[in-house]
Amino acid sequence: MILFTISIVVLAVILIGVAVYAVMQKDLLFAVIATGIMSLILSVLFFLMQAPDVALTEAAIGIALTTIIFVITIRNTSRREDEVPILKESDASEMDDKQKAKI
Amino acid sequence: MENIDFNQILSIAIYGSAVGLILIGLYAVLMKKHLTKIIIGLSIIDAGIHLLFIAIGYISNGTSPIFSEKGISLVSEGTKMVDPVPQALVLTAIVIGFGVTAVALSLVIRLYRHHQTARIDQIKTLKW
Amino acid sequence: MVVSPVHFIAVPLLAAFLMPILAKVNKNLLRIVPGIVLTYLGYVSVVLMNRVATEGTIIEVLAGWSAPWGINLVYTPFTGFLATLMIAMSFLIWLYSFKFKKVDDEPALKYFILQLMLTTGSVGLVLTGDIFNFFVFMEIIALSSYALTAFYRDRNGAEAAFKYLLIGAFASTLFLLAIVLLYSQVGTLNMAEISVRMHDVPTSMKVSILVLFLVGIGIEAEMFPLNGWAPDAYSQAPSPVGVAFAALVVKAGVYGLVRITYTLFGIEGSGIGPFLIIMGGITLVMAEITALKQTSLKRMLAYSSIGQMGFVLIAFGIGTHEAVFGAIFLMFNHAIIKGLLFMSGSYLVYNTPNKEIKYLSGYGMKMPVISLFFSLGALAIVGLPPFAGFWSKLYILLAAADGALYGLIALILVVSIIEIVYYFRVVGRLYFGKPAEGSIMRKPTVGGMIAMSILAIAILVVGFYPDIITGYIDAAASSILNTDEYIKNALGAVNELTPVENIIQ
Amino acid sequence: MRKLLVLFLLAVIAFSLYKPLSTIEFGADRMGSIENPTTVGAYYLSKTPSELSVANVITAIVVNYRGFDTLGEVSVLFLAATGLGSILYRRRKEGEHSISISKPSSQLLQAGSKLIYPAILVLGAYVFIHGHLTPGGGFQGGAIIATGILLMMMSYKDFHLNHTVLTWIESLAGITFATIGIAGLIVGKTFLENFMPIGTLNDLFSGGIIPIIYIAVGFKVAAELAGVLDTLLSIKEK
Repeated sequence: MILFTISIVVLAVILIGVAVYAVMQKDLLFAVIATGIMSLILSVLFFLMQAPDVALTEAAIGIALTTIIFVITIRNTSRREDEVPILKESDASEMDDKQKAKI
Repeated sequence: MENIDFNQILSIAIYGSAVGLILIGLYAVLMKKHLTKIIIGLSIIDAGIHLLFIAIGYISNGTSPIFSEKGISLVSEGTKMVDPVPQALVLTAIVIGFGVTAVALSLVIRLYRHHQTARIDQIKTLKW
Repeated sequence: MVVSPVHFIAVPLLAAFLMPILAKVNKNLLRIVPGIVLTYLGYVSVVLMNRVATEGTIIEVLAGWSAPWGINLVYTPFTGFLATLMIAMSFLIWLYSFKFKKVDDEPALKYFILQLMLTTGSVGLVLTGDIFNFFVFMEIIALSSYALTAFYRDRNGAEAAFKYLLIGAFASTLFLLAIVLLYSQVGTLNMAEISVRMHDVPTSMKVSILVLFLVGIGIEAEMFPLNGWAPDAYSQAPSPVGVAFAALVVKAGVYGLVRITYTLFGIEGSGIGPFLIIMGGITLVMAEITALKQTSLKRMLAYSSIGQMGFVLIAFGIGTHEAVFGAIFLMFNHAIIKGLLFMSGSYLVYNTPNKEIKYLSGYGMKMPVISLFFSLGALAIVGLPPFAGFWSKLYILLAAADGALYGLIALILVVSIIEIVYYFRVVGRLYFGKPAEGSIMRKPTVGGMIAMSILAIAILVVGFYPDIITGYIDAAASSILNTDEYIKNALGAVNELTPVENIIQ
Repeated sequence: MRKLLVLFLLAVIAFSLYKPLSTIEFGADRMGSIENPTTVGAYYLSKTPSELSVANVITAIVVNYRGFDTLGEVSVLFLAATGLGSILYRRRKEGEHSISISKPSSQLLQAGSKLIYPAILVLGAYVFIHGHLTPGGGFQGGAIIATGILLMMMSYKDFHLNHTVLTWIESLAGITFATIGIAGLIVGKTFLENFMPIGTLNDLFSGGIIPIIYIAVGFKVAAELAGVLDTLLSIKEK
């Protein structure tokens, strides 16, 4: 019981820490990896709480697949949260004035 | 050591982290400007709710709801199994959440194609 | 095999899974299959509507486990009426979009699958008697609507879809949270069973669950602070999808709101009624005033649609038999009239920049039939006699008068005047504006003309002889108001397994 | 300003969640007894071994008691794959090809992936074939197979999935699921009801239609997830 409680408390603390890191991190790739770690911890917690099926699902879908589709998205969009838009010639004409003023 | 209420500690840790995840995710959804970050926030909220649901189904010293070779007799001997319903529902919810995340991310890619940016404050061309 | 409510879900799903293969055999099968499926479902609807009128509520047990152990489908006069309406509207949408895309284009495959799934999701949501199953169908509706909103490959479509997705995903998360809290209290997921066990739930918990549910389903029902998605989605989605939003998605949302407030929580003496009236009133006023300011036709129609849902919420909030009767009548009217307005309106603005109203001058001469349809719809929706919209508004006003809610009557009348102003602005421009030069008209397709004619005839027939529909609506209103009967029917066979007094504390 | 407002909102939500949650005791038995079930969970635990002969109660719930949910869930994934294709669809222009410009992966990675790829597939198949006996099932097994395919897609740039085969697998698996459900209606039982002998508990061939449905779900999920990954990975890089 003591071991169970300690491990759950430690995992819960790490869970919150990782989630905060994922939200605060400006580099999205690191943020996504943090969410992957969050899923990993979640999966362990599910296992500890006698839910092996859910743990397996979270492991296969949450850790592997969700992370990878996030990574693919970041590869196809921008990596920094505070990115500066890259403008192509063709798009420049379609910008509104506010956006033009920013650059 | 005897008078430590383990259940109290556990409930604070589990419920606290579940609610914490929900709040952190909400913060990201409401405050962050980058589309990918907002989707990350949504999946953090989802994670919190899944954790909460599993915790609600958990029974102290319970076993997982799978009958082993001599499993059937375990029931009558008084060993408890945890509630299987939340687990089945969370399994469904995780898969559905993946579907929603995939569609959301594909829309992010689409928006990036059109605007060359994924920041919400720079692509609001539609009126509210 | 006897027809039963599960055909509404199993058959279209089977067809949707089959369609990718069929597309490889012959592309033309793609647009024919949904029509066949919907025709069959229309037949099922007719059979079941007759059966429900003579024998009462039909309960379909799934997987051999009767409620509350398994999932069941509950075909009451109310849910049956809505399901029939949705199937009929889906069939008309299918006719309207028959030539929507060239079938050798790959997205055509996806379009027809997504539309079919949208119908399945809406009908399934209405028929299911299980709260988690309800959530699953909500997600089916949501995902197909996101994809359909972003169907055109322009930037605005993607943006509208993303906005819809953010609000929708957020809402469904809250809905799931509500289910979690509810399950912890009642230990069951069947709606009838929940309703029985709800009495023992502490009030603070009840309030939290109710708020979460209302936010979760209020999105689809276009309730006030949560309807930011609607104007963009309506105006950016392909026009058949706009019709589908008005006729299927919103109806499913309102149904969910009503089922949750009426059956799960009980409308009497819980303060939910006044709350619905206030939310409906705010929704109505905000939407109609915003509609007045719109310059784009589709956005104007979208705000008008939100306003109508405000009316429906008010009527359901009053909660008397007469009010509920008016509300269901209005749901029916809104489906057929908004359907006609969207279909004809999208032909009118097909070639105008930004779908703006100001370019529509003199279209009454250029597109006489379409303009006539649009004007008919406009006359009907503002509630002028002798069209269909008149009766529903009349019943709601009478119900408000019965409850001595004179402020509400004044509000409805003022709002009606606003409605008349903005609809007649368009109609006036159609007929009395100076024709602009050189605009190319879009020739309506045969399917589109048939669909619009059917809707126009329906509006006229219901306007002149409301009796042909009031019988069904009356039965529907009685069935939604009678929670005890719902519980008795849904749980009927298994009551010896769940003694009500044996509820966990 | 906005930050303050949001933090205030979060505090309100935290408080309104704290109150109801404080009434739910952690680890308490809310199910009632197995012998006289008052909640659905206890009922499932009491009925599953005798009436369905399925060792894993979660599988019994997912595939049988709430099998209708699973049909909906599979449709959600199907919709996600369809919607993704529709959202990201782009007409191929002349002279445009989808070969990505990133550099090829190392020899070590390629050899390693080739080695463990069959093992992952076998593991996935094992997980969904034994879904009614051990933890796991169609969704988990399908997802595992999809990760195996993903590994190959990432280490071999010219590893391409055959879309026709994928479509056929996906459609046939979905049709199997729906047809088994309708078969229940045809033999005079209810939709998705078990109509096959249930066998003995903990046997591979037990549980009636449950393993068949879960295997179909496994194939469908694997094909759908692989389709999603393939659509996303074949986006032309900017």
